[in-house]
Formats: sequence, C-alpha cells, structure tokens
Amino acid sequence: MAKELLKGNIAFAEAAIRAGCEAYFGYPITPQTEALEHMSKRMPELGRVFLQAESEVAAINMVYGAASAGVRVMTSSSSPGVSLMMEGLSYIVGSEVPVVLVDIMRGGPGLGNIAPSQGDYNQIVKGGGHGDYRPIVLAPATVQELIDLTVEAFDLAEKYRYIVVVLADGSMGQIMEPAELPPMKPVRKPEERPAWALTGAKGRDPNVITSIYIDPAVEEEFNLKLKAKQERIEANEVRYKEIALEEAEIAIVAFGTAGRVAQSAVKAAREEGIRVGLLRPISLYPYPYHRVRELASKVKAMLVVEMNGGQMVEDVRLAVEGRVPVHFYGRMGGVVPLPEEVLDEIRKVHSGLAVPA
Amino acid sequence: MAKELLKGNIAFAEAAIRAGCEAYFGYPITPQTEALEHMSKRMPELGRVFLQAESEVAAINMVYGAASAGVRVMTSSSSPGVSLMMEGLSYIVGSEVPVVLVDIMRGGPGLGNIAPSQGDYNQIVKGGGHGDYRPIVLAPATVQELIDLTVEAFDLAEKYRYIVVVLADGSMGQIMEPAELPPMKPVRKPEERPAWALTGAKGRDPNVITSIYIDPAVEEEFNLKLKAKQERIEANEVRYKEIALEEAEIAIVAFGTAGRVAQSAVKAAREEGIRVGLLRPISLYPYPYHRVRELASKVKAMLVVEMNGGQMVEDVRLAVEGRVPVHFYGRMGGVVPLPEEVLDEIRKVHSGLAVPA
Amino acid sequence: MQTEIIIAGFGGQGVLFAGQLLAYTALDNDLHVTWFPSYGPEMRGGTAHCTVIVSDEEIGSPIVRNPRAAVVMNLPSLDKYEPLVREGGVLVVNSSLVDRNPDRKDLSAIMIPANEVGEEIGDKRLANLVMVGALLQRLPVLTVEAVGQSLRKHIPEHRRNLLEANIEALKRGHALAAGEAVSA
Amino acid sequence: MQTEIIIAGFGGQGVLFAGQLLAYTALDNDLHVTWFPSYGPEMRGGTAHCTVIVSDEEIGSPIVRNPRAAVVMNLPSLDKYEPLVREGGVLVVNSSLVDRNPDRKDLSAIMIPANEVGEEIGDKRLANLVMVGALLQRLPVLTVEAVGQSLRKHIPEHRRNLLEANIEALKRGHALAAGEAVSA
Amino acid sequence: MAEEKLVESLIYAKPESLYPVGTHYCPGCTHGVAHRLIAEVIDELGVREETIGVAPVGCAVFAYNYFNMDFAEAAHGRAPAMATGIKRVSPDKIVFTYQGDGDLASIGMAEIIHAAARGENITVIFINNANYGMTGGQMAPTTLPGQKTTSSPLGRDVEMHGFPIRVAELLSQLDGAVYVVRRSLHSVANIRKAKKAIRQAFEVQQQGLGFSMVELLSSCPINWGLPPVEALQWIEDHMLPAYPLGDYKVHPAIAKKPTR
Amino acid sequence: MAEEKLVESLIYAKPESLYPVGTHYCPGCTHGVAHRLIAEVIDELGVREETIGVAPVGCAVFAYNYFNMDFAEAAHGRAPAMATGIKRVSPDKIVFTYQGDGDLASIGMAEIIHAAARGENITVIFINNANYGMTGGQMAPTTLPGQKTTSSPLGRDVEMHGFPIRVAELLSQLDGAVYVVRRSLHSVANIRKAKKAIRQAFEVQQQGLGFSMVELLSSCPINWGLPPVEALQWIEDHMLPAYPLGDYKVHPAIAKKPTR
Amino acid sequence: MAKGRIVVDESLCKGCELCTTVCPKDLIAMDKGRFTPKGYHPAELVDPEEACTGCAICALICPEAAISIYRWVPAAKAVGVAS
Amino acid sequence: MAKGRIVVDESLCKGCELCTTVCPKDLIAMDKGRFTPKGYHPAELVDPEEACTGCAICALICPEAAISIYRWVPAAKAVGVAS
Ligand SMILES: Cc1ncc(C[n+]2csc(CCOP(=O)(O)OP(=O)(O)O)c2C)c(N)n1
Ligand SMILES: Cc1ncc(C[n+]2csc(CCOP(=O)(O)OP(=O)(O)O)c2C)c(N)n1
Ligand code: SF4
Ligand code: SF4
Ligand code: SF4
Ligand code: SF4
Ligand code: SF4
Ligand code: SF4
Ligand SMILES: [Mg+2]
Ligand SMILES: [Mg+2]
Repeated sequence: MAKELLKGNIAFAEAAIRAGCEAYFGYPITPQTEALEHMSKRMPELGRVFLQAESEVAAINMVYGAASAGVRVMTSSSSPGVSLMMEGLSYIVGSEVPVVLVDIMRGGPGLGNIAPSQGDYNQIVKGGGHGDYRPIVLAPATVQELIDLTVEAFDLAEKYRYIVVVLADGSMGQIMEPAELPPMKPVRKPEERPAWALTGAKGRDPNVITSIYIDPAVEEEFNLKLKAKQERIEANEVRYKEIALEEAEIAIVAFGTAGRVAQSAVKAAREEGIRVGLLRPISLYPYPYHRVRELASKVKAMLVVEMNGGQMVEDVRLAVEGRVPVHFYGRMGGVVPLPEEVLDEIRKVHSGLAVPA
Repeated sequence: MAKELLKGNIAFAEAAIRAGCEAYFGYPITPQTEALEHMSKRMPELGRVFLQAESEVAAINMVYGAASAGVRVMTSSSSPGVSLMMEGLSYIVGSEVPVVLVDIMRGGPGLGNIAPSQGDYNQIVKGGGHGDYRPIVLAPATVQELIDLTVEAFDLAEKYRYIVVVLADGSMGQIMEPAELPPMKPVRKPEERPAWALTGAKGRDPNVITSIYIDPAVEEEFNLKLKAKQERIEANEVRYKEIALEEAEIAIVAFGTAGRVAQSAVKAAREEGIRVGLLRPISLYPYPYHRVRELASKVKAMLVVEMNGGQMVEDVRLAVEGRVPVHFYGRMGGVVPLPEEVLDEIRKVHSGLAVPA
Repeated sequence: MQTEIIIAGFGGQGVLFAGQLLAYTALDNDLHVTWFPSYGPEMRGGTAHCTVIVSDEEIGSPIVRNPRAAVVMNLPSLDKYEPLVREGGVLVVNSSLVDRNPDRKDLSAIMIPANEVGEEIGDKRLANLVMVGALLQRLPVLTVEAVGQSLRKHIPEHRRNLLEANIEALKRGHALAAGEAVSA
Repeated sequence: MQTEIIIAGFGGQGVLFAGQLLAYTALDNDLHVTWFPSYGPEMRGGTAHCTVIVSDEEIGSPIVRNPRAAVVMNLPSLDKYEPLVREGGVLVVNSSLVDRNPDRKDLSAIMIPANEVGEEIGDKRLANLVMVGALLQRLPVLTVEAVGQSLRKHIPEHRRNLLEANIEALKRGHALAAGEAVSA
Repeated sequence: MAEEKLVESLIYAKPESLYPVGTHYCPGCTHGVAHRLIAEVIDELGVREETIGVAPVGCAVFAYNYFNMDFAEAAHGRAPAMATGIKRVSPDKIVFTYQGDGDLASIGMAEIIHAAARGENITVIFINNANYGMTGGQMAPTTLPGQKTTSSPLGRDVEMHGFPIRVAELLSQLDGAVYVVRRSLHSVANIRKAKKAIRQAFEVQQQGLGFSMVELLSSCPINWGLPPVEALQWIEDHMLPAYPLGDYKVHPAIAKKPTR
Repeated sequence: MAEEKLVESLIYAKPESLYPVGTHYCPGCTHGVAHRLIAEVIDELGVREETIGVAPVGCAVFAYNYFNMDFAEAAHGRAPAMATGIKRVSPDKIVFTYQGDGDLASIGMAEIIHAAARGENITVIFINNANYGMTGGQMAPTTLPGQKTTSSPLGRDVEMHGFPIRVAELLSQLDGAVYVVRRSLHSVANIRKAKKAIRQAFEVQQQGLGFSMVELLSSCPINWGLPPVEALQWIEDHMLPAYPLGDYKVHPAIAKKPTR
Repeated sequence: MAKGRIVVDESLCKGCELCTTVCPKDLIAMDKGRFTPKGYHPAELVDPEEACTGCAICALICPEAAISIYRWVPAAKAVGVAS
Repeated sequence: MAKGRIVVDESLCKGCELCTTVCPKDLIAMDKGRFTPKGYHPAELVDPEEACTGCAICALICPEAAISIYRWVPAAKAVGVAS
C-alpha cells in the first residue's frame, strides 16, 4: 500500500481494523475521540462491533467480556478515562484474556487539560491497578510506528493472553504525517476462536474466565504463573531504537514524542560537534534495562527527556546504577518541549563533562 | 488512656474519629469492612457524617466534595475498591484538597482474594491515577502505629492540602493487639474551616475548587507547584524505624507486616550470630532513599522482604545504586511469609557473603 | 519468652472467641499479645483458626509456622496442626469430634470430650472454653483464674448470662487435663 | 533541508485545512512532512494554529520554536509569531484583519488583503488559500501548481464545487505576492 | 380403566445444567433455589451448550462452580457490561447475568440501566435479598426502612441513608427493556411462578426481543439472623409489601399473557 | 388617573450571581440561558453567599468562571457525589449541580440515581442537548433515534445503540426525588416556565424536602449544525415529542400546583 | 404401595428444614440423630403409610437440589430424566 | 416617548440573533456593518418609532445576558436592580 497522510487517531483505529479487530468499545475523550468516531463509522460498515459505552468503566468491562469470548478487541481513551479502567485492567490480567488499549495521554492530574503529556508513565508502566502485574507497554513516536505497534499489540496480547497498552501522548493522536496502513487481515471465524474462550460448552467441558483464587496458596501459584509470563515477556519483547549512539559521550533516553524532539536536538548537537546519541525505548515494559546499562558503561552522562516531571528516569537510574550521572529535562502540563530546549540541555550536560582523560 | 485490645480495622476508624474526622464515606469490601461498620455506628452517634456510598467511585467523589468544603474527611477500602478511586485521587491532588484514605490491601490482581497482601505498592506509591503526583503513603506495622499514623495522616493532609494514604495489608486490618487510642479531639467548628474552602462566598470572593488548567503553560505552573510541594514533603516527612542495624552486615528492608515478620527473623538470626538488622520504612512516599543509601555503604548485602512479587525492591535498588547486592524474598497472593522462611533467606544471604577481608 | 497458640476448628465452634479471651487475659496481665485470625470469604461454615501470641516483649510476626501449642476442635484441624506443633509442645484435642489419637509422641497431648463436657454444663457451645481450660493446665502461660477475671471484664452484655457457665467450663477443662493423662 | 511553516488565525478561518493542504502536497511530491495542530477544548471560536514541516529527510520534532515561515490571519497571531520567525524567514499577514505592519525588518514580509480577495473570487472563506498562494511565492518549497493538483486529489466530495475557486485563490495570492512588495 | 403396568421412574433430579456438587451457600439460602430454576430452564430449552453465564461479585461469585456451562466472573457491578461484550461478539449465544442487589443496584447501577436502555439482548437474574450477603450483611439499596444491618445498626433511616430502590419498576421505564418482572422464592407457589418468568426471560432473548430481567426476592437467613423457614416468612411479611410482585414491562411482542 | 412623574429605571440587567464577563459558549447556545435563569433565581432568593455550585465535565466545565459564588469542578459524571459530600457536611448551604446529558445520564448514571434515591437535599440542573457538546458532538444517551452525531454517523440506530433515556421520567421513580420536572429553553414562554421550575427546585431544597431536578431541553447549535434560531426550532420539532415537558414528580409537601 | 418416593442426597443436604414445611403429606423430617459429612442433620422421608405421591413439591423448594423424586408411572409413560 | 429601551453590551453579544426573533415589536436587528471585538455582528435596538415597551422579552432569551432593559416608571415605583 502507498503512504497516506494520516492523523494518528485515525491511523491506529484503522490499523486495528486491518489487524482483525472485531470489536471496539469506547467512550469519547479528547484527544483520542477521533479514533472512536472512526470506529463508529468503519466497524458497522464492515459488519463488526462498535459500541459507545456509557463510561470508561463500562467500556473496559465490555472489552473484558468480548475478550473472554475470544475475539480481537480494543478500546482507547486518554488519561482520566484510563484511570477509570484500572480495576478492569487488573481483572483482565487476573483472567488472562488478551486486550489492546490505546492511551493517548493528556495533561494532568485531575481534569487537567487536553494537551500532549507523558504524565501517566507510572500509572501504565508500573501498574496503576491493584495487584502484581505490569502490562506490556509500547510507545510509538511516529504515525507509522503507531500503526505498526497497534497491529503488533494484538499479536502480543494473544501470544501472552495479556493486556497490551499502546501509550502515546496527545500529539501522537493529533499529528498528521505520511504512513502506510497494513493490508486488511480477515477477522477470525467464530469457529476459530481460542480453545479457552467462552463460546458455549459444546462438546467440551465448560470454560471459565475468572480472576478469583480464594485460597492464598492457589492465588500465589497464579501469581507465579503471571511472573513467569512476565519473565518470558522481559526475555523476548524488549524493543528500542538507537540514533547516533556510535561513539557518543552523552546518551539521551526519551520515548514517544519526547524521543522525536530529542532526535532533532541530537541532530543539531551533532552539527555542533557534540557527540550525543539517542536511545528511544519503544517497549516501556519490558524496559530496555539491559541496553541502558550497556550504554552506561560507554557514555559519560545520560540525559532523560520526558513530557512529565520525571518518571521513566527512575527506570533509567535503575539500569545505570550510579555508573554515570543521569540528568533530567522535563516539561509538564501539556507543554511539548522544543528541540531548542533539549539542545540547550545537551550543551549544559556537555559542558559539565570532565575534560577527556 | 490505657491500652485496649483492638482490631486494626476498628482501631483506625476510631483513631480517625478521635482525630476529628467529621465525615466518612465508604463502600464495604473485605478485609476493611469493619472500619465502615464501626463508622456507621459511631459517626451518627457523635452527630457526624457517615454515608455508605453506592460505590468506591462515588465514595471518593463524596470525600472530594466534603474535603472541598473544608472538613476532615476520610474513606477506606481495599485493593479493587481502591483501583476504582484512581480518577478521584488524581482530581483530589489536582485540586489540592486534604483527604485521608486507608487501603487495607488484599490479594490480586483482579478479584483475587481477601487475604493480606502488599501487591498494590506500585499502584499507591508510584501513583496509580493519571498525571504527575505521588501521594504521601504511610505504612504501619502494628495496631498502635496504625492508630498513630491515621491521626498523623489528617495533620499531614491538611498541612500539605494533599492526599495521604495509610497503606496496610489485610492482616493489619484483622489483627488484634493492645494499643492506646488518642484522646478525642474536638471537631472543627464550621466557622473555622480553612479560608480556601467552599463555605459560601459570604463577605469574600468566591472560592473555586478545580483541577482544570486548560492552558498548558498554566497547567505546567501548577505542576511545578505540586512538584515543589512534593519536594517539601520529601525533605520533611521521611519516616522509618531501625532495628538492630548497629554493626549489621546484612540489612533487611521491609514495610508493614512483612517488616514485623522480618523483625522476628532478625531476632532469630541474631541469636544464631548473624549480624543482620532491619530498616522498616514507614513513609513509603517520601521514601527513605537517603537512609537506604547510607546503609548500602555500611552493610555487605541487603534483603528486601515483601508480600508481593517485588515492588518496593525497586526503590531500594534506586537508593543502593549497585553498591551492594540487593536480594529479594516475596510471598504473593495473600500468603504471609513466616519468620522461619525469612530466617532461611537471611542464612542464604549470609552464607553468600564474601569472607571478611 | 514468647508463646504461640493456635486454636482451630469449624466456624461456629467459638475458636476465634477462645483466642480473643486469651488475648484479653494477656493484656489484663500486662503481657504483650497478638491475636490473628484466618478469615474466609464466606459468612458460613468452613474452618476457622486463630493464632495467639503471648510474650513478655514486643511481638514481631503475628503468625508462626511452629506454635508452642495447638487446640484442635475437629479432625481437619488435628490433621493440619499436629505436625506443626513445636517439639515438646502442647496439643489439646476435642475428642468429641475427633476419632483418632494424635500420632506424635513428643508432645504433651490430651484428648478432651469438650462437647460432652459442655453439654453437661449446659451448652455444647461451651466446648471452646473447656478446651482453653485444658490448654492452660498444660501450658500455664496464664492462669484459669486470670482468664475467668478477664472473661468477667470483657464478656459482651448479651452473653453475660452465660458467664458462670463459661467459668465452670474453664475449670472443668483444667481439672480434666490435670486428672487425666492420655496415651498420645 | 527542513522547512517549518506556522499557519495561525481564528478558528473558522481555515488555517488547519490550509496546513493540511500543504502536507498533502508534500506527500504527493515524495517529501517528508508533518502537520501538527493546536487544539482547544472548545468547539468554538478561539485561536487555532498548525505547524507544517516539509523536509527531504526524516522529521524529528513536529514543532519548533522558530519556524522558517509564518502565515498569520489575525492580529493575535501576528503578535505571537512575528517575533518567532527565523532570521530571514517569511511572514505573510492577512491585512484584511490586521491593521499594523510587521515590526521586524529582517523578514520577507508581505501584507495580503486575503478576505477581500477571497470575497472577490466569491467567498471570504477562500482567504486561507490566498494566503497559502502568497506564502509559496516567497517560500517556494512547493509550487502553486503542485498544491492545486493535490487539492484536486484530496478535496472532500462536498466541497468539490469550490475547487476552481480554491485554485483561483492560490493563484491570486501568488500573483499578489509576486507583484507587490511591502515595506516591512 | 385398564390395569397398567407401573414402573418406578426418576421424575426429578438435579438438573444437568448444575454440577452434582454442593454449594457454599448458607443452609436454606434461596440463592440455591434460583440456581436450580435457571438450570432447569436451560435444560428445558436445551441451550446449555450455547449459554454463557456471567457471575457477579457477591455470594454468587462462585456460580461457575455450580453451573455446568461456560461462565465469566465479572468485576463488582459490571456483569451487564461484560455480558454486553460477550453478547455483541456472539449474538447467537444465550448470555445471562446473575447479580445481587449490591452488585446490580448499587455499584452497578449505571451498567444495568444502560444495558436495559440499549435493549441489550441478555437476560438478567437479579437476586434481591435486601442486604450485602457476602461481605457480612451491610445495607443494600434494597434494604428496607428500619431494617438493621451491619452498616445501619439502628435500622435504615431514610433520612440518612435514603429510600430503597425498586429495581423492576425503575428498569421498566427504559424503552430497551422488554420483559421486566418481579417474583419471589419464598414459597412453592412463588417458586413455580419464578421459574415461569425465568423461562419467559430466556425465551425473550432467544427471540431477540431485547433486555429481560427477573427480579427474585430471596432470603439471606444468616445475615437476617433468622432460621431458613422464618427467613421465607420474613420475605412474605416484609419484602412483599415493599416490593410488589408483578410484571412491570411485558413487550407486546411477547405472546403470552402477563403472569402477574 | 393623575399625572405621575416618570423616571427611567434599569429594570433588568445581568444578575449579580453572574460575573460581568462573556462566556465561552457558542453563539446562541442555551447553556447561557440556563446560567442566567439559575443566577436570577439565586439573586431573587438572596442566597448567593450561601450557595455552592458543582460544575460538570462538559461544555459547562467553566461554569465557575461565570457564576459569582463558591464552586467546585467535579469529575465527569460525579457531580452528584461531590455535591453529596459538600451538602452532608454543610447542610445549611444551598448546593446545586449543573450537568450535561453525557455527564449525568451516561457516565454519571449511578451517581444521579443514588443521589435521587437517597433524597439528597440538593438541586440538579440537567441540560439535555441530545449530544456530547464539549467533545465535538458524539451520541449521548439522549440522542434521538435517527439523529446523526459524530459517533452515530448514520443516525442513531436503536438496534445498535439502544434507546434514548428519558431522565425525568426515570428519576421520578425514586422515592427520594421530590421535585422532578422537564422544561425547555426554546422559546420565551418556555424559558419563563423553566425559571419558575428552577426557583421551585431551589425552594424545595431550602425547605429540606429532598432531591430536586429540573431537566432543561437545550440547544447545541454548533454540533447540530444549525443556526441558533433554527436550533430552537429543532428542539420544538424533534425534542419535545420525545421528551414531553411536564412535572414528573411533585411531592405533596410542595404547596404549589403542578405547573405543567 | 406408595405412588412416589424421594431420595435425599446427604452429601448435599444442609439441614435447612425447608422441605419439611412444604410436603403436603408432612412426610419429611430431620434426622436429629445423624450428621452429614458436613455436620448437618439430614432430611429424610418418613413415610410408614406410603403416602408419598411423588409430587416433587419438596424438591421444588430445596436450595441444594438435594432431593430426587421417583414416581410409579405407567410403563408407557416412563421417561427418565438425565441424572 | 418610548416606554422602554434596551442596551446591548457588545462585549458580550455573540450575534446569535435570538433576540431579534422574539421582540414583539420587531425592534432588534443585527448590525451587519460592525464587528464586536470578538468578531460578531452585534444586535442593536432599531426603534425610530419609540415603540420599545421595555418588556424585557429580548433579555429573557439572550444567552449572554447581554441585554439590559430600561423602563420609564413612576418615580415612586422605581427600584434599581443591582448592576
Ligand atoms: C470494587 C469492589 N467493591 C467491593 C467489593 C466487596 N464486595 C464483595 S461482594 C459485595 C456485596 C455483594 O452483595 P450483593 O450484590 O447484594 O450480593 P449477595 O452477596 O447479597 O448475594 C461487596 C461489596 C468488591 N469485591 N469489589
Ligand atoms: C472520565 C472522562 N471521560 C471522558 C471525558 C471527556 N468528556 C469531556 S466532556 C464530555 C461529554 C460532555 O457532554 P455533556 O455532558 O452532554 O455536556 P455538554 O458538553 O453537551 O453540555 C466528555 C465525554 C472526561 N473528561 N473524563
Ligand atoms: S450470606 Fe446470605 S445470601 Fe449469602 S449465602 Fe449466606 S444466606 Fe445466602
Ligand atoms: S458545543 Fe454545543 S453545548 Fe457546547 S457551547 Fe457549543 S453549542 Fe453549546
Ligand atoms: S414428593 Fe411430595 S409427598 Fe413426597 S415427600 Fe416430597 S413433597 Fe412430600
Ligand atoms: S430442603 Fe434440601 S437442603 Fe434443606 S433440609 Fe430439605 S433436603 Fe436438606
Ligand atoms: S424590551 Fe421588549 S420591546 Fe423592547 S426591544 Fe426588548 S423585546 Fe422588544
Ligand atoms: S440574544 Fe444576546 S447574544 Fe444573541 S444577538 Fe441578541 S444580544 Fe446578542
Ligand atoms: Mg444482596
Ligand atoms: Mg450534552
């Protein structure tokens, strides 16, 4: 397919459709509403399920139900709406059904505003619902990546019977840029639904989708199973992108839009002769700790750029373990940092570097 | 007052009353329901407000309302119920009203079970709602501490116009042990409500309680204000308890019930001649990073014990920065670790220590 | 010195109350104490147990793997806790509902027909205190008299009419345990 | 080479569409491009702007502090963006709604009575494309012909009746900018 | 009449749609009766293998241990949303929720109202036992004025706690609800009527007519502090006057006469 | 009649309970009319300094920029819960919520039903404009069958999206609700009636009678794609038949006659 | 000869006594001398006069579905129910 | 002499035209030749015959509370409204 000029929100919605998403349940919230609107048009057209839920609480539980029935299903929302989904997410993890959630983050806390933000990193990546779990979290930085990761999210969700969150800030939802949509994948036939799914106990023992394990020993067993799953995810699903890290003295770590902005700054800094590169984590869970740790033994300093007050920086520090200084530059409240600002920070970090030994 | 034999749930409810709590809104959930039941009896008796809300979502928003009106107010719940409060918590932080929440954690994720767990550390401490914030989190290990911290929670909440979470596992709610309740503090008179509160704009300009800052620059300013508040909290409100850390080679770090269990194990290990001590963080946010870091330069190894799959251990690692090995022992799903198990872990860590130089 | 006691049985046999009574007595006698229940999701039936720890110093963990004593009111509880009692510890078995003797030889074990004794005094619901009386004979961490006094102090109003019968149950249990040695 | 253009004005002046049109044209001409809107909470009124970046290589940040060019359709936009345009850059001002000249002397600035021109062609809503035409005269990152072709390709069905008028607007803007130099 | 050879025949046994196991319900709790009726109806309609149940959070949380069919366990109050998700992607299956009054009428009020308003083609079995059974007998939205519960220790004071919610009446207001009735489980005659209504509700779903709900007045002997037999009497004496039995909404498309 | 000296007198101006500022509402949107009526009533009752308003998430999110009185901004749909919290700790204050149909009837359905059931002594002003205004015109629970919105692009299909919810009718079912009426803002006569109802609702609260709600049919010219004048006509033509005006619940304690 | 008979599954019966109150012939009683494995007194058919009609009313109220009903029927009409 | 008169606050008027449709005397029109600071054509009183009664109907429908009403009243009855 050829590239089209696509708005992020439309792009991921259509990508989900092409990935065989059979059902979408959602509730309007800026800055992701266009995705819901696109779904409201396209899904019925294709004979698939679109339903505007009465709330995000209902939406995530409808998704939970549809996932239990064994179809590819998704929802999308933005920060306050996602907060309302926390109980549902925890149930979904606790029941091992595959679900895709796209979170187009906005400024917070509270009602905040509708401008782009990465203030919900902790909420999503560390697990804002109760219990021991971390969703798979994928953070795109371009519309093309948003499309590709949405498609991948469905595969990962099914591979692990797990929740996959595509985590992007408001600007990823609102930006338009050329990108290519994948070809239309046929939806699964009803008789091809997975063996564990609720499809009616015809010719088999009943299936049960539940998250209650009243005996602590049994619940612990389930927790260990989840943990083992997460270890497999950590071993197999780390994703990141590197830019200009060869011979870098300074490594920037930034994801999503902040990563894009940093990329421009890196370019400008390289033009000034500063040896700086960029590590852009794409999977936020599993986090590329290993690669960050490797970098920490190569560079002289790190600079984390986020559109928040400093959240992912903890993961970077966890990996760096004090080997090199980890600096932080963040903008909050819906302010997107400018490449010029990041360049300034790079200069500062650079000028603070010890003279070469 | 003399010591009484008190059940944790009753103890914190009564402590709140003695601290001048004027209103309680909650929803039943095991293992904290006795607190709500106690409130249903005592509050009307005292002419104060008790209301069983229709859900945890409603409860936290009623609390939000009452806090906006300038009274001491609290709610309590347990893990799945707390997940439903995440949006509300974020609004409360975003509006700067003082609120106390007691979370008596149970096994998860999902419906899980009702046995004691510390599986919601990340949810509470890292901020499970959207936006940049971290609540003040206090973790008691005895009924007496549960009482004292509940009282303190009200003071801290008002001092910082902030949310304070008393985070305890199910066993803290269910245990009975002797403890002393504080004397009854009179409730604030209506005319003594704070100047910012919604009390009717009589003889003053109207007050507004809101969390929306539609202009990113203004929201960022608010975020910086919150950050400054958090920095004050970090500077002033770190709390922890140390046991047998003098000359320790091994430091255990554990909070709440896990801390108590570790304390027994430390005692047994000391009897075996193993030089092990315990750091029990009481404030989980602000976290005693500084003290952990100091310890890391004194001991040879650390052992973190939690009733989860390993959550607080990240904060320990953040502080230790690789200086000494950080081991982890966790039980999940509502299983409370036994002192004997922790002792075994201590022995393992001890036998792995390098022979003294 | 720290003493751990587990009291276990069916829901409805009063094991939680028996444990609380020990805890109240410990408190009234200026000892450290914790009472820790198991609690189920159901309002109904099932098994219940609690752990009481009495100590002359601050108590760490409120549960232990190997208690000093176990009071078991039914067979599943015997099966579960007999192996866990600490070497040389105490095991009190409700022989009214348990039809086997303990296997372990290293314990101070005693079979008490608590239901029957309770019914003799007037109510089979007194079985729990018969068992407590027997326990205290073998494990004199608190006296029966002290327990009686605490009972007098803390018994809920609507149960006050049963006070004397309760105290009688304690005494009978104690006497039985004193008089009767059971081949364990 | 990367070129950043900001188009700003009141909501309803078609600034978002003008930017999208440039983005479509860039795409149709195999360039890299991003279009990034400001978006407000209100359905209504207020100011709107978008940033279009056209480049021959991968684009990092979709916004910049100092664009190469600014198209400003009202006074607040002039006030806001004039100081930000990069040295030597382009500034196109809708003189129909702006009653002052730009202050900066280092820019290639031009005043276009876009509303009037639009109305002349038949609809004041054509002002946005008049401005785009003028822009492209000063900043020939794309040709007016290419934009016209892309317009033909991407114009929504229900607006197709305005196609020729739109193209005319582009041309008029271009011609105006070519013919008229304004003392900036 | 001619002499006939008689044989002893098993004419009633536990329905196939229930597993042959005991429940965790308290003795005499009519949750068990409700289970049995649903199972009998599903057996009679022959749809066990096409049915997907959704259990609530409440005493019936382990319903899937008793119903011999596919089952999901919903979050507290969200069974109608979960059932919606299931039904929308499997419109040919029979989907029902089984919910208590705390679950449905308190925390789950938005979900049940909207499922009804949407005319979601599911069946809801609603167990009104005037309290929160599972958590130990707290006040529910259905608790009667003056009724003592562990969270209304002096009895429900309508000034403080508000008024009971009559769910059948409320849901009958919604256009998407096509069959909304209230029955009771407190006597044999009423149990028979309850079963008929449950059957009707499932048939409504089979016919694709829309949302159906059967509210069942049910006992909670343990939390009411009454022996099972007296608990049934309590339903008759106290619940019936507050919650009149009857057909609150019967869509004209439903052929049969109202069975009030 | 004797000659009288006439003076020119300001007989109507923006009420004191509104700040002298412009709103962010679209031209002709009757949110502004609703604001004005509330403010006039509060002025007339002389309770501005005792009133606490609760704003919704919706177009009226910035209500506190217009109302000259203490105000809270609730989470989406939770205004009744927030108002409950405020009222319970300040029973002598006048507390009202101002909510849209997405806010009140969709995400906030549980909270409004329970506030009504509890007889919470608050006043709710409910703006029914048949869509989600603020987020750009998506379908609301009140969107009419066939009505096109950005999330029902082919028109609301009741088979897919379900039926509109008639909120006044629904809430009138609840015993705690004492004054529940529907009015419209589409003409001068109706605006007059709306104001009377708003006044009645606040008076009900002053008298401590319980929950009061005034539903107001309101225009959303921008999302309906109609000029303001035509939008009012659209209310008359399309909304009135679906949402009949009237008094759905008037507690006997309210002296005045129904104003239907 | 009795027209019917009931069998109480004692592994299910919880001794709730509901069946005893509904039998039109008053044929069911609790066996106070015995406990089920779960510790309840089970219900039992007390039918010396062979009065049980197999009417199944008792089964209808049993919350545990513990009661099975047998009835003597004309061979032609005999249809087993799934067990 | 007119009985009344209206004053439209042009900083508030959004040109919605609602007032123009309700005046019983048809005295309000939009001034198409002028823009308010926010860019709307404001409403204005067009009352050459001095027919305005000060009935305040226009004010009643104005969503922006942009219209103030003045009326000539007997001095005895004159009470100002808070401004
Ligand atoms: C979010 C959440 N809140 C609260 C609970 C605790 N809880 C479990 S069951 C229940 C009430 C059940 O009552 P009801 O629905 O009436 O069912 P019953 O037990 O009476 O059949 C509650 C509050 C929970 N599990 N999850
Ligand atoms: C939890 C949450 N979900 C969604 C939103 C987005 N949102 C803002 S306003 C609104 C709808 C408002 O519609 P309505 O209540 O009808 O008010 P109107 O704008 O029509 O007056 C929505 C869905 C939000 N802010 N928070
Ligand atoms: S608690 Fe009540 S509802 Fe629950 S099983 Fe027991 S009797 Fe039944
Ligand atoms: S979007 Fe609709 S409801 Fe909102 S202000 Fe505009 S016209 Fe009014
Ligand atoms: S079948 Fe009928 S007659 Fe026989 S025991 Fe049961 S109720 Fe009595
Ligand atoms: S009704 Fe059933 S459970 Fe109850 S006593 Fe009779 S057989 Fe036993
Ligand atoms: S006051 Fe009456 S007469 Fe005068 S302009 Fe207004 S509506 Fe017309
Ligand atoms: S009604 Fe008000 S806002 Fe509308 S045109 Fe008239 S004066 Fe202006
Ligand atoms: Mg119930
Ligand atoms: Mg609306």
